[in-house]
Order: sequence, then C-alpha cells, then structure tokens
Amino acid sequence: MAYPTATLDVIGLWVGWFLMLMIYSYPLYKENVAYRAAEHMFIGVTLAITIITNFSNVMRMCITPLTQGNILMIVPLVLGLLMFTMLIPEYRWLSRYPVALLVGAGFGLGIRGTIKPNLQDAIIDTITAPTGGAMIDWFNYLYVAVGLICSIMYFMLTFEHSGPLKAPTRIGRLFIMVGLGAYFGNTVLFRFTMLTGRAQYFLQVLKLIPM
Amino acid sequence: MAIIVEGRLMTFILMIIFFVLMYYFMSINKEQQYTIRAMPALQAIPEAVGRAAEMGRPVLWTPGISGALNNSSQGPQILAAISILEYLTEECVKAGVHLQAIVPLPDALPLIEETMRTAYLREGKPEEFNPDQITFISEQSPYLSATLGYMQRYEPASNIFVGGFYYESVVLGEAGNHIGAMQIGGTNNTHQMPFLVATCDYMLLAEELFAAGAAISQNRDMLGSIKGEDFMKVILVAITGVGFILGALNITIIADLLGM
Amino acid sequence: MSNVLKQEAVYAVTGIVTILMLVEYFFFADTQVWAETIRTWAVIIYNISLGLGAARLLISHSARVSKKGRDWQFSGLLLGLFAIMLLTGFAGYIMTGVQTNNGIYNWMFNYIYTPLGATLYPITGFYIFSAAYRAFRARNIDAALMLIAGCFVMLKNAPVGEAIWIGFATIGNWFQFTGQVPGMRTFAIVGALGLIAYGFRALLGKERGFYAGGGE
Amino acid sequence: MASGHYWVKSVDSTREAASKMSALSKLADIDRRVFYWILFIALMVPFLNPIGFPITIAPNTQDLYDGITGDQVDEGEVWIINFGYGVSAWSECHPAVTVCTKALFREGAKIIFIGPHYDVELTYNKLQDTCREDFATKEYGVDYVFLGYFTGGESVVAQLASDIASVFPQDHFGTPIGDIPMMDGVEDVHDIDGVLSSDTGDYGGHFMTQWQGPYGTKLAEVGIAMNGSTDLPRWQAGNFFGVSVGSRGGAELELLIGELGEATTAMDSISVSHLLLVLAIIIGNLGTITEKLGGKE
Repeated sequence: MAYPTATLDVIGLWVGWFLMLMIYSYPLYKENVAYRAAEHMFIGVTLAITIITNFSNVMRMCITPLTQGNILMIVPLVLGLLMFTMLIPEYRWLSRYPVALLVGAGFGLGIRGTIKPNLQDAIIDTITAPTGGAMIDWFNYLYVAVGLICSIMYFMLTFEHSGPLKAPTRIGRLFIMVGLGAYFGNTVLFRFTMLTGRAQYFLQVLKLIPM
Repeated sequence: MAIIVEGRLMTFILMIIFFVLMYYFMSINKEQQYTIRAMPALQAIPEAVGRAAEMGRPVLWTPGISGALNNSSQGPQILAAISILEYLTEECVKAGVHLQAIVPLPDALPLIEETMRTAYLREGKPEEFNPDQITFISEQSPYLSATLGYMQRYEPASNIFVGGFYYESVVLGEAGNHIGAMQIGGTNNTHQMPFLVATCDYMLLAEELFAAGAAISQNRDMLGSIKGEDFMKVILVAITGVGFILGALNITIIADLLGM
Repeated sequence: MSNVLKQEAVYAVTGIVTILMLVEYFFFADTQVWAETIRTWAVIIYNISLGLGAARLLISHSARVSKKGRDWQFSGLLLGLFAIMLLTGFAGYIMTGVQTNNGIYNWMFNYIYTPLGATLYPITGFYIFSAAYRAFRARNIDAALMLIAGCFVMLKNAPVGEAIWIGFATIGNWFQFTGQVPGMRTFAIVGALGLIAYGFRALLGKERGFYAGGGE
Repeated sequence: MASGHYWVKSVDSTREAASKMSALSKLADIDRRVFYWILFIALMVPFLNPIGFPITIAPNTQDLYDGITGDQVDEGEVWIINFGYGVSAWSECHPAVTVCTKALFREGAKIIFIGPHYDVELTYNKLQDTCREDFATKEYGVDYVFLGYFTGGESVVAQLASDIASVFPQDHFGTPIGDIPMMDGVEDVHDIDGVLSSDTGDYGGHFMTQWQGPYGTKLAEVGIAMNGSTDLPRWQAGNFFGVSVGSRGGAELELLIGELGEATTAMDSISVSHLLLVLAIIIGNLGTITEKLGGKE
C-alpha cells in the first residue's frame, strides 16, 4: 500500500499515529490524560459499531425472516427483549429465561464437542506407537505417555498427594511446568510480531520506510 | 441401522460412564462427607479481601473476554467464574470492601448482577449493592483499555482474574503487578495459563476452575461429582497405561475402540 | 408457583436445550433443523443482549456527565463520539443497507477504531517481555524447567537462534512438538472433565452461584 | 504473600526498596519501562538496517503448503478462507494467508472469504493488495466471493456446516447468494473441499469440532504463534492437515512459494527482540543467583 495522498487520509493516518502514542504512553510512562482520552474514545466508538453490527444481525437473522412469515422467529425476539427486564426490579427474574437457553446451548455444544478431541483423540494419539525404529521416537512415545499419566494424577482432587501418589504427582507437576514454559515461549513470537507491526507503522507514517 | 451415529459411539459411551460415575458418588453413603484437596487460590480469597479492607481499596473481579454463554468452551468458564464471584461478593460484603466487576459479556450481565445482588441480600445488606459496581464494556480491546485505566486510577488491592481469558491475561496480570495488587487467576484456556501463572499469586488451572464452586460450598453432592471425576481420571489413566503397553507391542485394540 | 417459574422452569429450559443438543449429535448424522433453529435463536438473543450492556454503559456515563462526577469530561467525549458513530452508521445502514456506506462513519472506523484496535493488541508485546523477565527465574526446579523450555522455544522461533547454534532449533522443536504435549493434553483432558462435570452439576441444580445461588 | 501453589511470580520493582540491594541483585528488579523503551526502539532498527537471517522450513508448514498445492487440490474445488484476525494481527497472520490464497488460486480453486472481525473488509482489501496479480486473473462471483462478517462463534460455525445461506443470505456487498454463480450448488459442508482458518482466537478449533470432526472436511490452520501449542498437537493428531505458526510460518511459506514478502522482512525484528528478551532473562537470573548466593546486602 502506498502512502495516502488525499488530505483526509493523510490526516487520518496521523490521527491513528497519535492515538497509538496516546495508548502506548500507558506502558511507556503511566496512566495519564492522553491515555484516558484514547480509552474513552475507543469505548464510545466501539460500542456504536457493535450496536449497529448487532442490529443488522438481528434484522438479517430474525426480523427479515419474521416478516417473510417465519413465525418462530418471534421466540428469540421475545426472549431477547426479556433480557431488558433486568432493568425492572419486579420482573428481573424473567431475564433468566433467555440466559437459560444460551447456557443450555453452551453446555450441550460443550459436552458433545469436547469428548472426542480432548479425551479420545488425545489418548489415541498418546498410545499410537511410532512406526519407525528411531530411538528418539520411542523415547518421545514413553515421555508423552508417562508425562500424561503423571500430569493427570496431579489433578486428582479428592485424593491426597501422598503415599503412592506422591512421586507421580510431583513428576506430573514438572511435566506441566515444561508445558507452560513452551507455551509461553511460543507466544512471545506472536506478541513481538504484532509489536513489530506497530514499530513498522510508526516509521511508515514518518516516511522513514516505505508504506 | 445403528442407533448412535457412526463414529460417535465411544463418545456416547464415555459420556454415559462419566454421568453414571458422578451420579453414583453423589447418591451413595449420604452420611459420608467427601474431602477435596485444598485449593490455595480459593483459600486466598479471604486474604485478598482482607488486604483490600486494610488498605481501604477496592477488589477487582473480571472474567476475561470469554465469549457468549452459548460458546461451548467459554460459556461454562463464565459460569464457573460467577460461582466464585458469589463467594467473593459475600466476603467483600462482610469486610465492607468495594467490589468492582468489569465485564465485557452482555448476555452474562443478568447472571452477574443477580449473583452479586443475591450475595448482598444474603449478608443482610441489600441496600449497599449498587449496579454501578458492574461496568460493562463491549469488545475485547476497549475492555482491556478500560480495565487498565481502572487499575491505575483506583489501584485495587486485589485482582481476581477468573474466567475465559484471551490476550488480555498477560496485560492485566502485569499491570496488576505494577500497582502491587495481590492476584488470583483461573482459566481453562490453555493458551493463557502460562501468563496467569507468571503474573498471579495463586491459580486455578483447568479443572480446578470448574471445581471451585464445589470446593467453596463443601456441598456433599457436588463433591461427590468431583469424586466421580477422579474415578474417570483413573479410568483414563488405566486406558492410557494399557494402551501404551499394547501400542508398543503393535496391538491397537484400545486405539481402535476409542476411535469408534 | 412463582418459585417454579423463577427457578425450576429455568433449570428445565437449560436442561432441555442441553439434552436436545446432545440428542442431535448422537442420534442424527446430519444437523437437524430444530437444533439449528435453537442455535440461531441463541445467536439472536446474544445479539439483542448487547442492548442491555449498552444501556448500562450509557446510563452510567450520562449520569457522570450530568453530575459532573470524576472524569466527566472523558465521559462526554465517549458519549459524543458514540453519538456521531451511531448516527452516521445508522444513516448508512438505513439508506443503503450497509453501515460502511457513510463517509464519516468510514473515516472514524478506519482512522480511530482500527488504529486503536491495532494498537491495543500489540501492547501485549511489552507486557509479555516484563512477564518473562520476572517469571523466568531459576528459583527452583519447577521454575527452572519453565525457563529452559521457554527459552529454547523462543530461540527456535527466531531465525537468530539457528544462526547462533543449530541446536536451538532441534531442542526448541522437541519442546514444542513433544516436550509440551503431556502438559497440554492434560489441560485438555482435565479441562474437558471439569466442564462436563460442571454442566452435570448445574443441570441437577447443584452448582452454587448458578442462577444466583440456585443450589442453596 | 505466599505463592506456594503456582509458582513463579516475582515481586515488582516499582514497589520494592531497590536502593537496599547490591548492584547485581538490582539486575533482578529493573523497572519494566526501561525494557519497554529499549524493546520498542530495538524493533524499529532492523527496518532501517535489515540483517537477513536464514530461515528453515518446519514440517507443519511444509504439510500445509503441500496440502494446498499439486495433486492435493483439483481445479474447481471450493475452499473457505476464514479471516479470524483483525488489523492488529495482520503482521502475524496475513503473510501466510497471502501465500495460501496465491497457492489455491494458482491451482484453480475457488475461494469463499469470510471473517468474524468487524474490520474484515479491511483485511479483505489488504489481501486484494497483497495478491494483486492473482486477483487480476480471477473474476469476482465466479472464482471467489467475499461473504463478509459473521458473528456468533461456534454456533454459527455449526450452522454454516448445515446451511451456508442461512448465515450469509447475501455477500458482503449485498448481492443475494442465489445470484452469485460460484455459490450455485454450494450449500453446506458437503460442497466445501477445504477450509483454511486463520486465527487469533480459536475458529480453527470450532471448524475442527463442527466440520473436520463430524464430516472429515480438510482443515488447516494459519494460527498466531501463541496458538501453536494448541494447533500443533491437532496437526499431529491429524485434525489439521497443516499448520502455519505465526509470522515465522508466514516467512516459511513465502520461501516455499518463492515470493519473499512482509513476514520475511519482519523476521529480523523478531530476531532482535527475542535476543533482547533472552538477554533480559539472563540478567534477571544473574540477579536472582547473586541473591541466592548471599549477594543481597
């Protein structure tokens, strides 16, 4: 993308650049008036965008089908409006119904969706032995199985981590720490890449590097 | 024609076994109380509230950006966080500490408000509850910026970060450290656990988040379900152990069965 | 009666919807219209629920402005920009069906909303730096393992790691592909068990805090 | 304050009486803002003076590339590319999505673009820019279509599997889906040959649970590096046929397709920042070790 030439776009680019500095004044210095202004601007603008987007979603998914004769769409409309009874003390309890439907859908999808990938596939992958004869593959096979068993034992909540459980749970905790460290290390790349993008933008707006 | 859809039979069997186990431990030996391993993160909640009372500062509770309640992975985490919120609110009411909730979840607002209101009512101080104790902010980044701003402007003595966190976890955790807050974290989002572990004093990892409600209440039936969970773990450990040995011998019966 | 409507019936709705989702999955190979309808309802309700949050937020900031409370000027800024964005967006939406078909809305979206969003997320880059600096300390064997795994993966991810020593890539890959697997899978497994158990307890009306202490 | 359970948090410098520490143990508690300034400046330097470290290809990236090129993709196949990232993550996800789009177009595949972020249109426009030459040879509505924004998370992903038109009755520009030639006969999961989800969140996971798991749809992930630890086991388990991890994955894909771009440029900054962090960690540990050995006065 080339550096903009239209006046409004150039102004916009600089507005964005200053907003970035206003936000970064928080970590680089401390909370201050500039940050507070940017924070409130962001909240206001985003709320408006979200309202319009959600409104158009409701129109598209509910009102339009309703006007086209899909009478069932009256149900989510009424349930959705029941949410607002939260603002009326005597009828506050009615807001539980739309929430109940959402929660039910969440639990249903959660229970049915979590067993296969998180239990079955995870264990199948753990107990599928390597096909080649390389020593490292067999070591990894052993490492993952032992690590998984010990780490699961660490999460035994109604058994004391003593006696026969003492050693495996202690080892399990070490496996967990390795996992957390690797996670952490992997995430650093992502976070730095994004900050790199901002550093690049900082220079681009100043025309120190091409856009 | 099979009743259960092909490829989902073992999922169904595992689910039923799990339900039966939980129900069994909830139903038997009604007079016997189960015990659950102490969770330092929960034990630390009164300390966190007490600290706020001593310092005359608020306590901040926030459930992360999570997702909608009908989101299969985030919805249950929000509910688990609300279970903790009830206990936290009661402790705050008892100690006369201001509790502030910053929430980016519009659909969970009724639950959160009702939970806090009920806790105030239960402690006999319904008039002290103010709906402004719950701040709603839409979307993730504005929510983060508002929470950061709140932290430095009001310097809460303790931060309770429990729920479905995403990228905000490390920012909130570090900003909390910057103001010297005591912090309790908890999430089932594996990709955020390292950051809450790194920045919080106490953590509820994965299953511990869901078990917190049972641990707080010490309700026998709820603890019975945790007992059932533990036996399910024993079964899974056994399957893994046997499967591992058979796998090494090139016998794949366990893996085949699990894949049914 | 009122207790039935206020509590039991609410649990029943949750339970029925949960069971319907499970029945659809286990007993029907393809998605069912009735289940899909419920999911669509859920999405619509979620979309409408934003109105409740928005009302709360706007009432709170309006009160702050009218009472000239703490930071009221910023609340005014928030309300002002909100109003401009909302009006221009709705103008575009009503006239053309797409909110972006309005110059002012588009300009504010592209040059206020987008840069702020693009700035907030990368702020994590700063905080992850200091989090790693403080957390990666070899105070005990647990923390040392976290430090070692983290550093090897970091040096594997950055091309400079391989340039310094090729072993960083090899060992870092091992941590990423194998070393972290037991911990990762354990979280997945116990998290799944916890989620299912929580759902089970909630459906039985046992979970404290759920629907405001329904288990009490 | 005890931290007996988990485990690694240390006290923050700004609240400590650093003046009472020895010089070395002060290293353990440098004010974070010092690092922030150094980091932000250090990230800029390679853009002004590129270094050019060599890059090797990870097997998960190779699998992804192989899965969208050669025999793996037939002409006329319909793929979905999900922009599960906003403008803030362009630097992380967009280079890889650019390469994937180029590769699929060059194999003759048709692409449906969708996204769950408000700024999805900006991302789509950016892709038009970064794949300018490939889009120039394709026709909108025939070879590709932009259905636009969707919301509702996993529920909507499940709904997409059963009826695409119920989620997207029209494309982003308001054209009814029935009037788009490419969408003729493309109704549900069975009409889609593959999905590439590029995420800062977990839409890849949603597609796995709702598409790949139940229907066996070919699925690959262009994830942010943070999601690598979640995505890679899914690749190992066969749920994803390939995974690109962060900007590094993007740089590898640029190398594979032979057209170096933004990710390759950013890799130098990544190297410098990672090196800086490792140095900071070493300095912090020097301080901690000094304290342990009694260096603290």
